[in-house]
Amino acid sequence: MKRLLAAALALIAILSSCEREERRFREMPAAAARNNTKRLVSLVPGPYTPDVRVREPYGYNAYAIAEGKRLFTWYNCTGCHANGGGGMGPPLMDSRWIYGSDPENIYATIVEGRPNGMPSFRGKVPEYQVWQLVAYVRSLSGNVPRDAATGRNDHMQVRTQEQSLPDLVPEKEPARQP
Amino acid sequence: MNVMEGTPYALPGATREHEELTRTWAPASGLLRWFRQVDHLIIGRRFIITAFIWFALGGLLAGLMRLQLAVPENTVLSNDQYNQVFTVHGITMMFLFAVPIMEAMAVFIIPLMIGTRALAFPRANAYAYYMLLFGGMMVYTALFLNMAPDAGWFNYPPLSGPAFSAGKRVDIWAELVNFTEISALTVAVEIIVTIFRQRAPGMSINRMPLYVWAMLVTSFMIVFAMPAVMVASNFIGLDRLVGTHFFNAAEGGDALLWQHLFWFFGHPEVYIIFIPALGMVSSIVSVFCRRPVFGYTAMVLSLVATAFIGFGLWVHDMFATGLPQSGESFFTAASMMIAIPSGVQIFCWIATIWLGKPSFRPPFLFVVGFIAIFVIGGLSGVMVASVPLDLQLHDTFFVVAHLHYVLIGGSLFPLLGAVFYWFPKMTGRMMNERAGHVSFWLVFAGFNLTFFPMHKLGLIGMPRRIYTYLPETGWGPLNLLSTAGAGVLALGMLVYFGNALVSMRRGALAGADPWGGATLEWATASPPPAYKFLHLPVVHGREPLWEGPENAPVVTGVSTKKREVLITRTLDAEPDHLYVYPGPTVWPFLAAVTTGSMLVAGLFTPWAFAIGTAALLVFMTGWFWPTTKKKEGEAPPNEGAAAA
Amino acid sequence: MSERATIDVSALPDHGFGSRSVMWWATVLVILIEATVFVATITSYFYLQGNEAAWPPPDTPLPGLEWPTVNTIILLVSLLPNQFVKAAAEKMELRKVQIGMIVADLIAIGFVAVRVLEFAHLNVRWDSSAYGSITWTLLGFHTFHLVTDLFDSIVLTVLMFTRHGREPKRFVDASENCFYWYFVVLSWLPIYAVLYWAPRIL
Amino acid sequence: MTLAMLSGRGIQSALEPAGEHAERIASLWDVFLGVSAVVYVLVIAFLFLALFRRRREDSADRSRSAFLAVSISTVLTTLVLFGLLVSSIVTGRRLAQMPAHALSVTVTGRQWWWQVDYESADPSKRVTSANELTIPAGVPVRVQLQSSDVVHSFWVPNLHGKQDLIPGHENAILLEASRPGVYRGQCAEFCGYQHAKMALWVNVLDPKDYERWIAAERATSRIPATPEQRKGQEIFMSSPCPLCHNIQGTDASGRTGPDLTHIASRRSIAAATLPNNRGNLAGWILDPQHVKPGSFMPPMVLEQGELEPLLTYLESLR
Repeated sequence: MKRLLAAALALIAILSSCEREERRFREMPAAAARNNTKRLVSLVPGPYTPDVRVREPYGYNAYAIAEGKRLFTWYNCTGCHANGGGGMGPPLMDSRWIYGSDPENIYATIVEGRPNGMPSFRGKVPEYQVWQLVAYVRSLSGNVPRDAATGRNDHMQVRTQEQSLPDLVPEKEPARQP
Repeated sequence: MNVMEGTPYALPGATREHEELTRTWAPASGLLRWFRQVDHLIIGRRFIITAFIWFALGGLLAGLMRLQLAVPENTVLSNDQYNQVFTVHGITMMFLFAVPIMEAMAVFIIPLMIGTRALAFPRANAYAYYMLLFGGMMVYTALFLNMAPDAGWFNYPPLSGPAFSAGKRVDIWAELVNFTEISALTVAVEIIVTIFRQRAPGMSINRMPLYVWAMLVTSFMIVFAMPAVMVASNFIGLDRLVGTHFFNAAEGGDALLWQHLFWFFGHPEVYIIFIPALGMVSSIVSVFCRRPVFGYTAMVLSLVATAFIGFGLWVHDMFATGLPQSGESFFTAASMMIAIPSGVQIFCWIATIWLGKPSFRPPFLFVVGFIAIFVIGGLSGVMVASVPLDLQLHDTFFVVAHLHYVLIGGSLFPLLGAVFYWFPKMTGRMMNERAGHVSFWLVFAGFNLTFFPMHKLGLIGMPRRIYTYLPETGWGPLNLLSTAGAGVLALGMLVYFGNALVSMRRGALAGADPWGGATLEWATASPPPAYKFLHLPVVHGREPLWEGPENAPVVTGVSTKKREVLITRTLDAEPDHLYVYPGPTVWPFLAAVTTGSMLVAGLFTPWAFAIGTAALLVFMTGWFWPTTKKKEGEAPPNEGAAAA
Repeated sequence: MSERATIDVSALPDHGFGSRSVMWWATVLVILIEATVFVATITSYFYLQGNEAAWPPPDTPLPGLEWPTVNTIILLVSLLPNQFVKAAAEKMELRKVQIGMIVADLIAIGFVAVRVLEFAHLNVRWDSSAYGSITWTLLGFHTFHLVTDLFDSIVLTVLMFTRHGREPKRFVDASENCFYWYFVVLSWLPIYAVLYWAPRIL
Repeated sequence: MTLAMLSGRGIQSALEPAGEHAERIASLWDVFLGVSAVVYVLVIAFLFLALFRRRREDSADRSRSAFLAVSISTVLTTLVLFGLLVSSIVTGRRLAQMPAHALSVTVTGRQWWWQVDYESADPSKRVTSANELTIPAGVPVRVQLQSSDVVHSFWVPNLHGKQDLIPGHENAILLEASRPGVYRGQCAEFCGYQHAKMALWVNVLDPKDYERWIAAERATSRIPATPEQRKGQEIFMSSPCPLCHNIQGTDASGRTGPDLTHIASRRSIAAATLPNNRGNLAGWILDPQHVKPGSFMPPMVLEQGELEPLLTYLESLR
């Protein structure tokens, strides 16, 4: 029994570190796809349900989160959201989410855009990079495991590194319909 | 009858002493004995075997790299795997093999060679061993989990910093440095104290064997060099874990600070690996030419000079970083100057061979191979010491060739010779001579075939640490040759270690002194009993066993009922007092487990260090708490601070 | 052969103070290692300082001077009981050693308490600039080896009150512990100068 | 074998100097190599003599002559090393000389390509390019070296030794090519996943050709001339490409990837990894992670019929 438990724990440790440390350079075509192949119907009755095929592939992958951090600057997300503290756009490091903290919601926000300023990056950012951004954005509010979150960057420091940010419990979202 | 009968320093008919000493110095027994041993012969053997296991794994990784580079655009390894493999190869060979094996040989041999019954601080020695074991296990577990460090053994920031190395890979590097440096520093302290305070009466400092001198010098180098890399690794660890800015140029940090700290350790490191080998060569040359090494004083001064100059040339690895020119000239001069003491030693050995009667047994062959290879490495070292040449050669395969000529030629060859030479002392049996010859020629040919072409590859533009190259570079044929050579080299290593494994069980029985050695380790049985010497020897010269040991006095009056050792004075080795060392205990193992857990948990949270230190202090208290009324602890608590 | 000359060492003592003891040598080597760590860290401090136009960097206040100065005085005072214990230990006077060690431990505990205040008055975070990083690290290193040595001293003090306290070896240990405390105190002086005076003067 | 190995041929060789500095280093190399060869032969000859000399049964003590031999060898070693040191320092001094007037180019190391900026006092005459350094022959060129991410090292063996690009440090190296030609350089400091494929070409032109080239390079990109090219440009602009790449004279103004204004005139793509032709370009756009796994270029998923116009447009950017 004890041995079984130890083996199970070891396996979990192994699997989790594999997941965390993997470098997925060459994504499968589905994930690399341009996300403009499908159109969403703009009017959906009831609460919004985003159309998502892949469900948060990078929530525990350190490399992808770090890539997300790089892209956050490269694609000029910092222009509006600053370094997570918010500016023209809402802050991303607090526990308040206008459109929900689930990976799918953040994905939809990036791909679809949102009223009042958030542009749609549909077709501009490849699918897997959107997911990398999603993972990074979630890390800003302590929503990814700390051992996978990024450390400080190599620039002027504007805030504490993601690794050391406190975990924030997202505000209650409206219960979703099945 | 006892095993010591007939050895030169055993008084005949001392059966009662033999029996009492055997009981007093008995190794741990019982179910947990593996975790409780403290004897330097047992720990030393384990140390040696463990280091060679890491060596074999590091060698396998080297083989993988050679396969990947055999032809252009090869796909044996992906770039991500290659980066991990070359990094782990480097840290294995430098941190887990080279320094530990040199210390491990000393742990086994030095107390015998200076005629004492134990290494100073036997429990700390066990602790050091477990730290090496756990450190290596951590790295290879990480490699199998795809989380091995991948920023090179030199680990330059910013690449190794938090912004460019995601995950916990580089943190493994930083923790490994802590593991191995704690181990190395602990052993260095033990060796220095043993050499200074436990030499047989009469072995004044000018009569110490050259190998003992070499280990003394090396241990002092470790004491001064290793702290720099521990500081560096803690800096990078803090940068990655809690967001400090030591290497972030935007906040006042500096990537070059790393290079200075690292090479202040990294360059002496080469001599830390090389100087023990010089001692081994001196031992072997002297025994197989049947005469003392020519120029004892010159040899000792050369060792000391090498150590001093070794600290003055770290910038030699940074010529391309754009440092001021006057500084560079100084470091060029220092780097070239260090060739002089090395040259003196080579000349003295050749003179010894000239004056003596060489017999071509395998240990001696490895020494001859050492001279032939090491001189090439030394000469290419003079080339990379020149700033203008280094600007072309730096970070190319020329340097790969150079460093392997120096480290394999300068250290591994003497080491293989030394293992062959001391094998009977370790196991009681001889290694097979014929297989020894075969392995020598295979290793010698394979080595040159592997690494000589790399000189040329570097000159025609092949940089180091590349996972592949394009066909049009023209580097293909020489790389293929080099890979073929690696196959021969691997075969030679297989023959050598196969020979060792078989001989361990089936080799011819050796007897106390199979080679007709000159130094005291040959004055006890093979393998030596747990108490090492029935009566401690008294020596009157540098080659005690060649100077009529039967007529030399022996020491009596050391307790046979306590683990008592004779402490002698530092310079003239006159008896000073008697000191009791502790017996088997499990505390070092527990302390090492605690330290190891602390370092591994420290990959994830800085709090691990606070909690770990507290736990460690508790364990250290248990360690140093005196056990019984009669047997006493050996160390006051501040030893604990050292190990912590 | 039975006439072989022998050297009988059974009359030799079973301990030795100062440089005669193996422990003294180990302590010296440990001190050398730790001193090298401090030298490397202090060198890094000045290396980083050389890179910056202003030190501490702009908008960073100077570290508070009061508490470290108080602490330096406490540490210098602690040398008195320390020397008292060392002398008593070498004469193997148990009672004096016991009293002296308790006093020395209390002073050291006071020092650690003030050290907490020192950290609070560094006026910079470790992750705000390289200046903050090196300052925290240097003070952290010293605190680490202060705390471990304090713990060791307390353990040894307790030992002095047990039956083991009468063994000559304990007196050697007590003497070496005092020797090490000298290093803790003396290494603090350059660190104090670097951390609190270098930013003001240089 | 040894002799065969000493003759140099290669794509980027320190033994085939084509510039003043590389020539000086190569001559210094010849000196060191010659001296080393002599020393090695002497040492090994003495070793073999010592090993195999015929030993007569005489008891005469030869340690005096051995002492003499060792002393003489040591003195000789010292003298030879001193000679080498002097020759090295003399060469080093020459290499360090910086002329008062030199063309100025800034090379920035990026993971895993080179940004090349041709400086000019007139801002409108500055030119940004990538992975190819074009310089006139016989003219000293001062290359400023900087890095925007990790440590790289700039190394064109045929022209000069290497110099590191370190974030937060400004380094420079002086190139002076003696004759027109094409030389290859490569990053020489380990810099991550694609350290192996971070190379660049150095085109050395006749000074007159250089003037012509730089003038062409200063121009904005060509305006699409054919419908196919126009369609290609539309595809380019509506794709992710402009987020990272700059094409002078269009809306594409990304700064994180190589400048594509004159991409078609360059010799290679992906930092001297692939020859610049239509097939390679297509492969690179569709599956860059196959060519350079870990590089920051994402794969493009194009619809039917989008690839050809895109390639045509890129190939028109001469």
